[in-house]
Amino acid sequence: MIVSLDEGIRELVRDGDTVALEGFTHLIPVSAGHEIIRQGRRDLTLVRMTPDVVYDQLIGAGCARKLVFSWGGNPGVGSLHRFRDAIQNGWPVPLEIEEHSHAGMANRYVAGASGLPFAVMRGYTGTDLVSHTPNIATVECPFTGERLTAVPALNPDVTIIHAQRADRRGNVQMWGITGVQKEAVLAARRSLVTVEEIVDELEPLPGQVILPSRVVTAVAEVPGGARPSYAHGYYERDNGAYQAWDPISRDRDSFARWLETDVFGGAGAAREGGR
Amino acid sequence: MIVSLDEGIRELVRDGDTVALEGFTHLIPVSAGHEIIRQGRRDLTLVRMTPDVVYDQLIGAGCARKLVFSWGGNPGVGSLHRFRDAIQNGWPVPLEIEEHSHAGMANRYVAGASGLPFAVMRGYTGTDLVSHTPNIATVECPFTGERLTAVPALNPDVTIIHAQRADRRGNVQMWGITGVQKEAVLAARRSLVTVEEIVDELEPLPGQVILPSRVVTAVAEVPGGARPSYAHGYYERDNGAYQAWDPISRDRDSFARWLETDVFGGAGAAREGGR
Amino acid sequence: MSTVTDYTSDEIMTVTAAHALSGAMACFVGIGLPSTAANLARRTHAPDLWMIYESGTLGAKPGTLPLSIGDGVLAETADTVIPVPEVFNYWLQPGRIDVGFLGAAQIDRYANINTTVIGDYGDPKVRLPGAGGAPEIAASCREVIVIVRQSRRTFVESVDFVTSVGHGKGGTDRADLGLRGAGPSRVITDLGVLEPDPVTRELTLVQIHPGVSVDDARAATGWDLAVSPDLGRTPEPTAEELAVLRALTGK
Amino acid sequence: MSTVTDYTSDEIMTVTAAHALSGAMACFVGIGLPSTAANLARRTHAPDLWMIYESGTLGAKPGTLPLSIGDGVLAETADTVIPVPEVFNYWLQPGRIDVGFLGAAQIDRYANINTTVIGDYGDPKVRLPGAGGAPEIAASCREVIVIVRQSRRTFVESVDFVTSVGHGKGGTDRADLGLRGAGPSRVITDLGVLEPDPVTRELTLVQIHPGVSVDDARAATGWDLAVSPDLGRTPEPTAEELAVLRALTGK
Repeated sequence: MIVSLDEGIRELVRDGDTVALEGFTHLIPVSAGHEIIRQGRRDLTLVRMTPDVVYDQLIGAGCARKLVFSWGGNPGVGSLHRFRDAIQNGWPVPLEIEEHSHAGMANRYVAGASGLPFAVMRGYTGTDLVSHTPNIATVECPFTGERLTAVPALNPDVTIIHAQRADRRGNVQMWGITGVQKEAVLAARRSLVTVEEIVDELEPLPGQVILPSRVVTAVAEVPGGARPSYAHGYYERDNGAYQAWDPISRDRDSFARWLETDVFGGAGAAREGGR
Repeated sequence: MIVSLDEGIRELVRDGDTVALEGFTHLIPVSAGHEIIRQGRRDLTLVRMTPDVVYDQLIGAGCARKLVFSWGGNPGVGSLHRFRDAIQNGWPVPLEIEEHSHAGMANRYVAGASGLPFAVMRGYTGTDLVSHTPNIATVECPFTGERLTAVPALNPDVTIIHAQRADRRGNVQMWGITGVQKEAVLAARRSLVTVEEIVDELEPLPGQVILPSRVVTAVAEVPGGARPSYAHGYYERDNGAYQAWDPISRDRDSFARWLETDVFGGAGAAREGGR
Repeated sequence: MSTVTDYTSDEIMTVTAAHALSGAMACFVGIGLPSTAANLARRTHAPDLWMIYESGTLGAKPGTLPLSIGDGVLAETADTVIPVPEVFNYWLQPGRIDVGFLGAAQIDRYANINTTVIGDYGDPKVRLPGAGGAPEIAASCREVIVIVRQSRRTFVESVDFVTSVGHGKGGTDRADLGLRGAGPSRVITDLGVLEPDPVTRELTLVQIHPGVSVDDARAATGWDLAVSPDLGRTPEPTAEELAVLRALTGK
Repeated sequence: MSTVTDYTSDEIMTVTAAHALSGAMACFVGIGLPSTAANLARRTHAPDLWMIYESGTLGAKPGTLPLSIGDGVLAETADTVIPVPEVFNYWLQPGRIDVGFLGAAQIDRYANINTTVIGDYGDPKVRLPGAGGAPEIAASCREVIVIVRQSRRTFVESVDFVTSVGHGKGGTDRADLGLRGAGPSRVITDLGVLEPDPVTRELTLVQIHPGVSVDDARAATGWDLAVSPDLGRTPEPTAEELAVLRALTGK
């Protein structure tokens, strides 16, 4: 239940898996993403509503075969250059994409969490997403005859999130903006939660979301594990790091140097609880 | 926005309306139900997952033409005798029923809150509810071909709930067991919330559900408005009152006397903020 | 552990039902006998039992027996309280619950359950509370345990209304309907324990309580009751179990 | 109120967009120009403006301009924070939002918006971030306001990818698709304001900013731009508006 980060990734993430590292600006599981890079996972189908810098890094490091997403960018800064390089030039490996809207992705997780094969929504109608994304369909209301949009459930092999706290039994507590993380964990076959700290008792807090331990496969204590994003109540977003990512990621060589020093270098791994 | 209880019922509940007074053991809007009786509303379609004593009272008083529900009883005590008398003997007026499961009703509210005409679920399969309740249908997953159950959205004309607090702008705060109340309010065309107290500022609390004022039509301050059910943080459930209801409700005459003294009598109305 | 012989038939039924729960099972609990049995189990041999009530309390650890599924003590002691739609959609429907505990007003030989109406639906002899969470608990929990007092009024050849599907018309009927949980695995009564036959799914008496005869059970059953050749005898409740149970119920 | 003439074209665009918001409107806000304009409006003439960010913060009242849709200041100042699925299912989809604010990488004469890709989808010239919340914001808000800098690269005859539907192919096309919101009611640029023709739904220049000519607007539009016979002139921003705006943006 309580594991080290490298053990958690080794046990739960396998080559070829569909993996969702979710987070909505807040609580992004960055250290877990770096550990996936360090362990050299390949052929992953990465899933996330808002792939940002850590997904750019995973893609640039060659971990991903496919990306399922609804908005990919460096929030407040601009584009993801490793992502662009992968889909425009196939570097370092070709990247297949499957593209949705936020509403569609959120509903796909909800369906996955609910044990249903699909979700019904109003969306996508008239957009070019319909012709470019195969798994958008229509369904007719059996009562009104109205035609609505259907999207298939998302059930990742493993969902990874970062939260503020867990107790020793593996119950997880997060608060602030909690995005789609609950649904992403409930929809997954396995789940890994990195946390700022493991405590004896979870003190109830306004706005908290609790994930009972029985839907959490493993918890790893990784203080700072969401940096450079933020952890409400623990540390602020490092906006400078997001800006600094832009020049690093524009160039393959500077990206390679960054990988070498910040991910594979001893300091980075030690800081993040990886090998 | 802030109204008296009698004004709220007069303005928001009309003869023939579909009305949901929701609550799940906790926070049942009993005083609002009594005010509906006092104002003599007729031909209501009453909706609730768990109709209990206050629905027995509304039915016995002749307010309802139809009941849409999933479990009707006096929790921990037994049957609802006014409800039984209405459907078995048509007294005081015939009562049509439409019967669902909890899962079905909850999903109907969710669809209503979501602006969808129906919800998809796994449920009802193989039960006799399917042949006795007309609005249960099947829908086929456009991706897997699997057949699932569909239920139509519930969109009450008015939903009435009881909550612990509201602020002066009409934002509502409740906590403890909050049941299906959020969805019932979001699904309704109009809504009335009775509260224990109106405060200047809503202090954030663990487990709170906030209903922003823009989805609340009116708020009435009715301290004790959930009695004999309970309001977490304010008062306990009066289990004796539920037990006392059983003999009162078994007999039409004793029920009529109860109506006269406890609902129409000056003391009851004054206590409950009614006319 | 000392055993005692001075107990009621409801008490041995409840103790036997509590024995069906173990470890850290997730148990969907209804009020009445199921709640009493689950709380007894949690206080005796199954301290990690994880109880979920349909009001939205996950992992409730009530210090006293709740009188309703929405008592404040459930919210105060729960790991978390969730909205009712999530109980059904995020927890029950995906098959996360190990055991569902159900009662019955009528039950038939394939463990189909009626809690809706006695007599004709349109012109009922007795109107009962209705379905509540039962149809989907019966459908989606990994297994279902039924607790019900045994009599010819309750154990009927054919239920007047199928509120919750047990094993349908027997055999593979349940799976053919697409239901994903295994359905009723045990029916625990004040006389003994019945289990579905592995093939036909017909309820079979597999165990009787002390002092009860097979003829007693047959006399309380509205169909020709099948009896296991390996009929067992329920062990007496222990003094500790009875003490804890009586402290819970206040009897 | 004194007016000033020393401002940038982005500033008058933002002030003009802020003017489009009033009262206690519910406004679905994206990061960048929309968020700046909405926060400016809330700090000037529309203090009751109710802002919803797609991260789940309802009624956010940030003291500083958030850098992302998920900044902590949004959660701290919100009336409530809800899960992302509820943002889309309980708030946007049922039509509870008055105004959606969208940007664009390309926009066509019927206000259809592209934020997905420049060039061919399978072999893109420039890969953009993608849809995010925009398709459903464009579909379900009661009206949509687009804020975008005007140039021939952006204002194109035909968008390379319809990420969000404006008025489709014009006329009643939008309603025929079953979309329930009214769609883009205004496109606010650094040169002026365009509105759809009431019948054809073709974007028509209805207002130009001080110092901008109709020829400037035509030169920045990739189709033969329709111009209203009642062409208006945007008022100069007030000194107070500019002061508040510059305090917000730190410029």
